[in-house]
Amino acid sequence: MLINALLKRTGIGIATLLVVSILIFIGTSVLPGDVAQIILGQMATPDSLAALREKLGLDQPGYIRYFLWLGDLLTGDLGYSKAGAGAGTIGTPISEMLAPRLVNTLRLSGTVALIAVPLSVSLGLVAAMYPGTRLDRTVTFATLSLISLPEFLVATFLVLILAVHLNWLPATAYMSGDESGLQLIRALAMPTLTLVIVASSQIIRMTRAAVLNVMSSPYIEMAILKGVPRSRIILRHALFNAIGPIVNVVALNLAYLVSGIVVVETIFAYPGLAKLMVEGVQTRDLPFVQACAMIFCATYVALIFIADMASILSNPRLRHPK
Amino acid sequence: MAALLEVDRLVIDAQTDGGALVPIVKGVSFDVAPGEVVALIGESGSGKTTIALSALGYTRPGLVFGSGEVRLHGEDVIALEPERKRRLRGGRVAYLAQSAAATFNPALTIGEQVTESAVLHGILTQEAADARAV
Amino acid sequence: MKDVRAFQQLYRDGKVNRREFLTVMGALGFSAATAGSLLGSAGALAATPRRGGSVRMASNLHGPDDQMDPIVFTSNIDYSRGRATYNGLIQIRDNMVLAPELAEEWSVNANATEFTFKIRKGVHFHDGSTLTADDVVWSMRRHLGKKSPSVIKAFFTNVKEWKKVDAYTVKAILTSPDSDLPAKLGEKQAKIVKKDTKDFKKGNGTGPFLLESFQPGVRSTHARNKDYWRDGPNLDALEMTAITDPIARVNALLAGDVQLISNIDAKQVRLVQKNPETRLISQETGLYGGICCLKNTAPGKNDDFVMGLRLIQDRERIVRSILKGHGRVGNDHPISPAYGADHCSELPQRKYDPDKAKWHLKKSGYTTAELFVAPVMVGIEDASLLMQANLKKIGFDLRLKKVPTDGYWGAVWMKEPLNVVTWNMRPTANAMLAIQFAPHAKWNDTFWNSDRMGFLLKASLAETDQKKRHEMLCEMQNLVHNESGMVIPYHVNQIDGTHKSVHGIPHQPLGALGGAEWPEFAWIDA
Amino acid sequence: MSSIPDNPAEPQTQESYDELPDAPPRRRIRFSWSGKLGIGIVAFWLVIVVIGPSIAPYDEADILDEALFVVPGSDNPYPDTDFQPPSRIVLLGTDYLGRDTLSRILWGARVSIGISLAATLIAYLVGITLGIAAAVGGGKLDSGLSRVNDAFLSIPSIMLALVVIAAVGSTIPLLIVLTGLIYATSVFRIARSLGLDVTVSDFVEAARVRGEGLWWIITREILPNVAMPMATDFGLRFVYVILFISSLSFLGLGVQPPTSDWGSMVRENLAGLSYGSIAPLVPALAIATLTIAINMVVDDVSAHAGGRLAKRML
Repeated sequence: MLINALLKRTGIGIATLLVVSILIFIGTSVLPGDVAQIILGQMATPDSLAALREKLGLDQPGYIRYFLWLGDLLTGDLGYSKAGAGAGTIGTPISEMLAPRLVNTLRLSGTVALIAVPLSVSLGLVAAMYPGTRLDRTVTFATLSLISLPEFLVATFLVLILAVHLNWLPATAYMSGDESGLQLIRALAMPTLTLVIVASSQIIRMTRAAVLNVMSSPYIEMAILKGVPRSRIILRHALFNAIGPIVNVVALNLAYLVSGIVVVETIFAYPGLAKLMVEGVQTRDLPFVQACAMIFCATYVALIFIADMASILSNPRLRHPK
Repeated sequence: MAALLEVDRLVIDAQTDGGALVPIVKGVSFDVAPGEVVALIGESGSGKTTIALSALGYTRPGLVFGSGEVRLHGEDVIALEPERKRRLRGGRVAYLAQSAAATFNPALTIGEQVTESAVLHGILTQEAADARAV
Repeated sequence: MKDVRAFQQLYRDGKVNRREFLTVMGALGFSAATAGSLLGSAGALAATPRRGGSVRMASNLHGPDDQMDPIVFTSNIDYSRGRATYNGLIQIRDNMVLAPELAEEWSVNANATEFTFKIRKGVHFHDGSTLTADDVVWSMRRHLGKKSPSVIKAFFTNVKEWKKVDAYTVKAILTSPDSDLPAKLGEKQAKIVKKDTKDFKKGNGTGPFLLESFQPGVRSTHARNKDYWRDGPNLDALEMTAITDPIARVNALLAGDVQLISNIDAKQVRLVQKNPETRLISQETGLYGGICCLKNTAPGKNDDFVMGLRLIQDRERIVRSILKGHGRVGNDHPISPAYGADHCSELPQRKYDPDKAKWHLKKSGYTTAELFVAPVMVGIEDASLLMQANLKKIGFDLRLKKVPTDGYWGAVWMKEPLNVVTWNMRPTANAMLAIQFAPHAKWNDTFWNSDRMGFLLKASLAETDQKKRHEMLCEMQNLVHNESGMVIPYHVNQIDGTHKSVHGIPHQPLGALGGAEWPEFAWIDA
Repeated sequence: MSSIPDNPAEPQTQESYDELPDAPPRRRIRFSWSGKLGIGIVAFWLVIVVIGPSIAPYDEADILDEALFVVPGSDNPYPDTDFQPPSRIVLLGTDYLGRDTLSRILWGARVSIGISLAATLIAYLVGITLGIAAAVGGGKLDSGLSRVNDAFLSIPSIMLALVVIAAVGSTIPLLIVLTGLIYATSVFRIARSLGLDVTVSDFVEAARVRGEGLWWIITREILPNVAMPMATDFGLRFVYVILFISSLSFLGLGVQPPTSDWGSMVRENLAGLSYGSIAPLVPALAIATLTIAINMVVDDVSAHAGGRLAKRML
């Protein structure tokens, strides 16, 4: 039973990735101006464009480039970016460019997850345990206010207060790669803080909603009538049923922390993947954008996969469907 | 002989949209002696379950005890403080819902849920309970 | 005299800009010439440079397309990296003075069609090999020919050939006279690389710094070149990155994360000025923001329409409230006073005149138009919004179409009838006018083809009599000012910032941070 | 933040009181004090949407004249007009270009709420139609639609927008459609999972047995039962759209100037934060009030829906 579900979802994941690869390719090829145009910028001339295009191998038809790329991808070769190649003949291996960025991204999102998830799940639980109380209302109000603040406002606020005025932390999470423990913490502090604020609100809201929803079900009433203690009701009876939706929100937030934090990475000049991808789009570095996008989609698929598995395992009824 | 359960002029109110209280159980009184079987009969929604549940000092969300008492062995279960209520429930009084299926938690094994109550109230050890359950 | 000295200090520290300095000197009763020389000596005031230390520089733009191949350098960070890694034949120093670099000396024949360069001996590339004429010829030839991807190949269209005379002498043979060639060789793309270089990311140059690491779109690190062929550099190490968000960039400087930043937004200058830890560098340049009205299509081909747009520009206010004084009113031609003697001061300044504008627009018959805007330079969006508001007052409906910067040069510029444009300062007035207004030139972005203009461009290059030459340049500026499709409301200063401990940033106007000439000369006090 | 898609709710039917005997009869939604406050605020903004421009002291594009700001007795005829503090001339101060913040808020309400509303509606139209179709149709149709939907969901929405806008430029209609479609993917998921729940429910079975037509079942049985939780989701979705558009404006892809939308207003005035100007805070506050208000209402509605389907909402 479990094996089947596992296989089924794996298949689904792969299918999704294939669809994505096609979407990405079409998407990136409708962009006005190609990498040659962007490299030469205002100074481009038809001849120099043609010359550079030839150098960069942009003169092949689209579908050929797609299959070549897909092939390479399957053999684990992400191909070469035009980065730094200029009119030279040697570009940069994309894997080489992505590796450090990926590390940075995982570092940041990992830290955020470690702080945000336990914090917000427990806050959500507390809110759900005492619905309607002042505590609950405070949590709800706070989360709503934070949800409604644009990221860049939160970020800029923190920078002005903590970095420019108090001078406690650096204004930019600039990573030179050789930071020691403390420097690393200082560098990560700001974006982490921002993202914890951004990510938590949703998980809190979700946990609260999910648990509350379970709390209103007959078997919880039964548990009460069986004289089960409140703590046990929440943690054993309610939380287990709520796990499904909660892990899903967590998963989606993690996916977002990997791919969606362009704004934060820009404001803190944090060399992560999301910003790199945007720059990739803006510089029409197609192989590069495609690689990034595939990474993001893979992350998403993987996370959702884990989430689904978790909710299946957490729930006997899904474990053994009627 | 002393009644096991005495329901005395029990009033249970429901809160309306306006927040005003509307009594849905209007001063019910009856006694139940040990070994005696009492049946409440009435159309759906007339408040049978509501009255029954009051024997555990419990009302559904949206309902509140208005006045009157529900005495078990002479002590008012409505007035009990939470911890005592908890001991009472499943300890001395058990509730059997009409649609039993709905009252089982999909996330837990039936076994655990059947034995849970007895174990929690220290009536049986988990092992003994499991043995009894099957 | 004391206050003069004090003022020179202020100028050196970037507290006052060139214009302010000259005005004050004028007020103190100095002649323009004297003031100029005082200005020149101001740079020399700097205490003797201190050796050692390192700085971190944050530029305004970077990305996966960062380059180490000089001929395709397009962004400030490319220029700075190039300056640290490579040398050119000729270097442009403060106030546009040409200085020998890898070319010890150069000479030109009578009619300016043949230049001879003596290459410096004993110069080594970072890989240890010795610089010879072959490297120079190979590097310079990369700018020639239709197939060249060089960004500045238009400068060298009249170069027939680069010839090696002997191991340390090269000749440039021209098809038409060009007295500006040496200045053009000072451009940031005209750097000398090792012959037959394939992988430019290694940055094998002769420059003051070795390229330690280079991650496009992330950072690069540079270490002092111990056997640099001349004294210098002062710093032991450089680190170059970019912070693309203007607010974040300034905050990084204020918080001390970085010691140098380029391209400060006018909205932010006061923060840097009033902060005791930081210093503002506001360098007057020829850099301008303007509007291209294509002359080969409506509405631009209608002269009254263009004139209307020119007269509705509230130039004073743009400089006052949008640029916060860090710029200069434009006169609808690119040759700002930063071009020195080449600037035509005789030409009367065009002023904001809604009534005349209304009259011209009415005469043109247009009541509405659409302008494509991208944030291609400081203040251009704001200036467009101001123009839009002012046009509304005289009953003309200008619609703004905002498009992203990426792809702008390919998809909008020289294609949409009305679009915004910016041009960097060029080493000479002639080069600037030629690149944008020579008849049928590749980047004649208003499609205004004037034979007279073409004639003057050629003639002025051959003209050796300075007075006649100036008259020609003046006439050309007048033509652009009145007949072309260009609207140039303002020139903006190059505004950069440093930590107060950083000194020796050159005052060269051809780009950010002293025309990117800073790496070799910057130094920090303990 | 805004660009997080919805959680894939696993189909899992769950009895509630209705199926139990002695269930308290379904009552009309009872609004708590916060719910009522929420309704009040939302109503207020809707009024502004209608009359905003007509009560605005200035035009949203007006760059105010320097003469207005001359300090009596000062010799400076050209004072700064940007980031001015609130005063009798400009009740909420001026923005980075010297425009009246109040006026721009009043005008902006129309664009911000208008765009978000339109986009959200599109998201729902598309999302629900396809979602229900997938749920009812099942089989190939379902898996096909789901794969494509997953694919779109897995692509970072910012990137999606970046590419499309770079390709066709940014106009308000495009912004609406684009955002609508991006969020349709999330709605699709909710609609589908809800649809699945309902299609297996007894009353649909009954309808089938009664031999009702597919259309009848969808319109009379499924949609009504999906409506309430969808409505509950609507609130947050709406806010995400506002925020999403604001983060687009961060990348320079927002609405066309001088049109003002709240999100972009926060962005374009961010520099003022350093000068202690309230220009970026006012629009942020506007967004916040709307968000909180809408969700206060939402909370009451979902509480009424037994919160049972709230689990599908982020």
